[in-house]
Amino acid sequence: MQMNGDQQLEAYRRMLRIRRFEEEAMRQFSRNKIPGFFHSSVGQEAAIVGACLALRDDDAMTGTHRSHGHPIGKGARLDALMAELMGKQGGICKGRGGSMHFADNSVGIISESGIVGGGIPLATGCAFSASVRGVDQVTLCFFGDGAVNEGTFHESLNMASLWKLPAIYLCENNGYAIVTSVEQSHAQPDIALRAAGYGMPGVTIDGQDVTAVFEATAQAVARARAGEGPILIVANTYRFDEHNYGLLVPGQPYRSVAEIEAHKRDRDPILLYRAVLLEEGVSEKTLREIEEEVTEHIKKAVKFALNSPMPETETFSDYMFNTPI
Amino acid sequence: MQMNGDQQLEAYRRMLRIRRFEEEAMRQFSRNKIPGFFHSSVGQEAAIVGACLALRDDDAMTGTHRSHGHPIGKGARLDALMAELMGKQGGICKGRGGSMHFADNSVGIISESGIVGGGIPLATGCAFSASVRGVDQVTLCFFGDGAVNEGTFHESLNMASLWKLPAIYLCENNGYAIVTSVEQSHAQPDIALRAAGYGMPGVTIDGQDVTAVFEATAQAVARARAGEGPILIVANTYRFDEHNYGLLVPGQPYRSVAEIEAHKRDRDPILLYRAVLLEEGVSEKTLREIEEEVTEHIKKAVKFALNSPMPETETFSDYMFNTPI
Amino acid sequence: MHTDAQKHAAPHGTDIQMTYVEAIVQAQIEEMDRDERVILMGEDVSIYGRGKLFERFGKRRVWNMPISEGGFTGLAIGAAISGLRPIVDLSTASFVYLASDQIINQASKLRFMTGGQIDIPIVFRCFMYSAGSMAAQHADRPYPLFMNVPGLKIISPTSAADIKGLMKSAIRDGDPVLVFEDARLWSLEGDVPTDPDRVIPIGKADVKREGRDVTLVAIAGAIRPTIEAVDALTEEGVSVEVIDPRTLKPLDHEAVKMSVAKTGRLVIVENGHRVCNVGSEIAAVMAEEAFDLLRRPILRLSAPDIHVPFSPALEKGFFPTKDDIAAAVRRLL
Amino acid sequence: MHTDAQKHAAPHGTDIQMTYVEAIVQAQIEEMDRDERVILMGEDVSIYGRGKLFERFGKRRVWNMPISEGGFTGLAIGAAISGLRPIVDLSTASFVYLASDQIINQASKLRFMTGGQIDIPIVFRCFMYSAGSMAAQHADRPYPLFMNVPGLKIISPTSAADIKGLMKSAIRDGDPVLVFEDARLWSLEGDVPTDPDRVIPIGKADVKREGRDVTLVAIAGAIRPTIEAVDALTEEGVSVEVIDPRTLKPLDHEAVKMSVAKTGRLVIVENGHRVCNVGSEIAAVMAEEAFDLLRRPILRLSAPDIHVPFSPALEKGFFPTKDDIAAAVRRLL
Ligand SMILES: Cc1ncc(C[n+]2csc(CCOP(=O)(O)OP(=O)(O)O)c2C)c(N)n1
Ligand SMILES: Cc1ncc(C[n+]2csc(CCOP(=O)(O)OP(=O)(O)O)c2C)c(N)n1
Ligand SMILES: [Mg+2]
Ligand SMILES: [Mg+2]
Repeated sequence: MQMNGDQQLEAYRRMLRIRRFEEEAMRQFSRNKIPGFFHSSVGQEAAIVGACLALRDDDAMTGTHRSHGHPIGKGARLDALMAELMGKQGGICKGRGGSMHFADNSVGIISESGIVGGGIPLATGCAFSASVRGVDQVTLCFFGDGAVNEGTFHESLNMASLWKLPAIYLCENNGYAIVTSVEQSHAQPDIALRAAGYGMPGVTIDGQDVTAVFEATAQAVARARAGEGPILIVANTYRFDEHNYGLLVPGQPYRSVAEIEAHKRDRDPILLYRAVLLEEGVSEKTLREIEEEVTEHIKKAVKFALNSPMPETETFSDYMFNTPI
Repeated sequence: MQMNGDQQLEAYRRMLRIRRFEEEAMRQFSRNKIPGFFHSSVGQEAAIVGACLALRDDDAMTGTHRSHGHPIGKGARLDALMAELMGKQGGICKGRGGSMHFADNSVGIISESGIVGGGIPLATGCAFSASVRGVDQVTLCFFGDGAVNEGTFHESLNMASLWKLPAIYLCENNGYAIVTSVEQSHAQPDIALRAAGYGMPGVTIDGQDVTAVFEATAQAVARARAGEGPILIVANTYRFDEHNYGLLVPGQPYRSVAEIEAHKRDRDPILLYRAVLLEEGVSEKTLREIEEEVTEHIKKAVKFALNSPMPETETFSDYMFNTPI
Repeated sequence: MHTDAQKHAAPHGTDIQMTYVEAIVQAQIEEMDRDERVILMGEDVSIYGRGKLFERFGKRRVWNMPISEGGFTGLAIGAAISGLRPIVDLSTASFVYLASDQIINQASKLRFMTGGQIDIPIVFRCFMYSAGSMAAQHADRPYPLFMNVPGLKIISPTSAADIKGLMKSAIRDGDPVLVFEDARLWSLEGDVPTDPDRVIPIGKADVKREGRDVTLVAIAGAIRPTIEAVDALTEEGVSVEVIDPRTLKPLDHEAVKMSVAKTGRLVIVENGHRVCNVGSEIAAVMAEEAFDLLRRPILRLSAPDIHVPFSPALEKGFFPTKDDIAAAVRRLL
Repeated sequence: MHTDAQKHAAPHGTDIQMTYVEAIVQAQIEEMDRDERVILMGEDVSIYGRGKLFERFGKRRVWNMPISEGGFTGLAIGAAISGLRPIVDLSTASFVYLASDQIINQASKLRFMTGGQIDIPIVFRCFMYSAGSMAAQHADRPYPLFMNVPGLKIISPTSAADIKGLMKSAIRDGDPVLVFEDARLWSLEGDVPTDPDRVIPIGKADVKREGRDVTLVAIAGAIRPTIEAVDALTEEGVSVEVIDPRTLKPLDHEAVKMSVAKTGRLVIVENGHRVCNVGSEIAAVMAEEAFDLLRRPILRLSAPDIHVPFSPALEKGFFPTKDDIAAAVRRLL
């Protein structure tokens, strides 16, 4: 299962959207236009986009506290996302969710959880629902390496495999949970090996290679859609920014500047893929056009967001209930 | 590591103590002398006693809701246990804990948890404490096959293996959690395979063979005491009685009468071991003496329990606090 | 007692006698008949209600779960967001803590946090033991903990008819509803409407006895000793009004106020532990909003701030008894 | 500001200025110095308090945990039963639900359930965000949930001196103690005794302002707008007495009663959600035990029964403000 030409360009476009969205949002954050915690997905674009592109539009998804990339990867409109970051009424969650909870249901996202590991059972339930209702929807569940140690991971993967649910568990393994490395927190740092305990396949892939991510996920999706059950995909990736914007880590550095620089230089998923596309004969002009288009898109999103009004104080209880008493 | 002659007789004695204790207690239960839930360990004596005998007296332990066998296996006095079942002030927990929470701290039990899976982190913490304090105590952690699916199992085994804690995880796999079989609830019914996900060894043994259980546990204890870390031992066993005394299961039986009868006939750990001892040259007379001694012991325990007073109403708040405010 | 066949045969609009626990099962049968999106999940639920639901709906609608309370609660929430309407059986209320992160951080919050993009129609059932020596790890009555959480509705009805009607409302509701059943009520018999469309709205209290002298609010299982006490008091010539909130969240404070307007005296009885329980909330609201109606202090009876003991000797007087309740009422006269 | 060296050099019996968060760290340093059984565990705690504890005590005393809140809380409880005295850092209070089964079913119950055979000397710390757009999954103030649980002690001090003295008491206590820190107080500066033996007993309220007209009970972070409101009211000639319980469980009801005996008027302010919170409990106890002292209804201010919104525009007026508090006091005059 390989990407066709359109998909390849779309992969490039969406990775770039994530990158530029984050960069612009961090700029807005530093200007105090965005409050709260801010976790950037920069560096992890390929793991996100490769997986999302392997889905159908009507497939479902859950994300994490590092939540900006997921909806963009799935194809969400950027304006409502940027407005959400600013806490505006025009935000995708009407300003109620914010940075860590960037769910766009119109592209199939049922939630992004600020609670680490909290979304894994929800994704499993979404796949369970598809299975019970007899529809062929697949659910893609993102989580980080740190989340693997939560009980929800264990309980969910067992149920998914037991009932052969159409779920793809995609671990964005960026090597760290805040300042704690995988080696310092996982007795078995080879996370894919955990799958065997649930009788399901587990694979490790290069998460900086959008093609590899797409292909592994597409295969998993086909398998899941055919009723053959879930899979655990560990995409090795790297976060280029600090855990959250502005975090100052005292004491001994938990990762070296050299390590970070090497990743930025040699393992930038966007630079890597740009080179691949050129190699495969895509013209520099085509790529430039995409780049400009993305820049435009982001500009518009920021404008929309800045112009969107703040929620009215009287509306503070809106959206609590479907069935108010 | 093999049992010596004394240990062999002690193994027989303790298994028999559990069996006769349970039988007598069920009699008392049916006479309304014992309230609450009652989970019998009959059939699972070898898995308990084999493991306990591999410990030193000052080693620690945690048990489960099926809690009567564990303290007896570790050498606890029966009178205070029987009194506890009856809710008496002379009970090991002063009548506050009862059947599911049969902890005798004097033999190293830090708790038996009525919450399935709840004791696994506690045992891990006990091993953690030994490790931090630099003492060579080992902790044995009992739990059932059903508990394996709780998040606490996952989180605990990871930490234990990560820090090479002196903990032995002993799964009494009796094939069922109430009416749900391992096959119906575990995506990977071979529970020992889960250990690999935590980078620790996992073994499956015949839990009806007290010698096999002792040897596997003794090896694990030596390893743990030497600082080489934890292990997961899955002891395949069988519960002869219903999940809890008096439980009526409607609808289709979840296990057949034939299955139960076959286990009672061919896989009774006490009958099996009696035959082994005779074969190895222990005299019928020696075994008879043990049997009579156990019968006496139980009789005395019942007498003690029946004569022990109920707690005084005014004492209802006793034992809540070490440091009352 | 009627047979199952008779119960089903009964024409709409009539009543039939059944126990509280039969009424819960009946409510689920009717709602599962009505709406195929309603499914049941929990540990060993295939044998629940004497296996009736499993027999009728089979394993695509009735799911035995692994012992993974946190996980399967989250799974059910995900399913609720995605087109199903799960009833999650959490069994003993003491196990609810294992699912509390999912109930609170996800179920109660996600509709709000997504700006209304999703709905979470889900019911969480659990039962509270407060008798029979279940000991502290199986005898929790943790409804007060969930009272403080926005976004949840909580019911704890006390009669067969009420549990049927409110359980049906809970299943039809578009938001998370917690059902706390007092196991002491399971065997209670009562007349129950057979009409499958008779529901009781969430949020409405019921006056279980009318009276003039004192208002007694009884929460959940405390209704049993309360009614006994009221019977005794009536013989003494004391007229007590008994209010059963039925729904704990949101509480029907107006019903209590109306009664206090008449009596000026209020006693609240519950089996929850004393601190920050439903009685605290009712008393606090009355001390603010009905202060001028009150002629005497508000009295609260509850379990003490001590864990539930195993020993029957200690358990016996642990929860408010008929005598405790009668004495409290007399103190206010 | 003093340097660390100066703080340590200060002779016993004197005070020194530090922030609330520095005082917490200082309390832990002193207690970990005093008793080597005291250890600290939690996620990324090596960087907590600017890494001070990790630098001083190293990795055998300061443990970075995997993201396994339920598991490591249970691990700490097991360690507490077996000779250590852990301080468990649960970080944001919204994560406490993941550990609640272990805190409630094990830590709060096991001493009682074993008939006193074991002790569980353990401290659970967490902090509550109620500003800064953390959104609902990071802005819980769940102390009311734990109020209902027997066997737990709960503190939520509001000044640097109080957190130091009470944190030390918590660490020395032989039972489980929960510490709910309001993150809004972290930056607050105050004089703090340097004497490592100065502790503040659990269970004693503090009168933060003396007054005659109205009693204001302020819980946790609500102290800040409360003091602002009182300053404004004082200028208007209204004399307000401010009581800070400091310990939430057990509550010091006597202190409130003494004040109400003087003022006859009571307002309770907190940032917890409205239903079944600490204010409910205090109001209920007063409506029972101080009814005859009360001249006016008891007023409660709190967060509404709605989740905390992300948007700064909505978050701004979400918690009781200075103006809300002043207005409530005026209503009672
Ligand atoms: C239940 C819970 N525990 C702790 C946190 C605090 N926290 C936020 S992100 C994070 C690290 C997560 O690591 P990982 O899963 O690897 O994701 P990454 O941040 O690397 O993308 C932690 C501990 C949380 N949000 N939820
Ligand atoms: C957290 C929790 N969930 C559910 C229960 C109810 N329960 C009691 S025993 C049991 C089955 C346990 O099965 P297993 O671990 O295999 O132990 P066994 O009973 O077979 O010895 C269940 C579900 C419980 N006590 N605690
Ligand atoms: Mg990570
Ligand atoms: Mg079992």
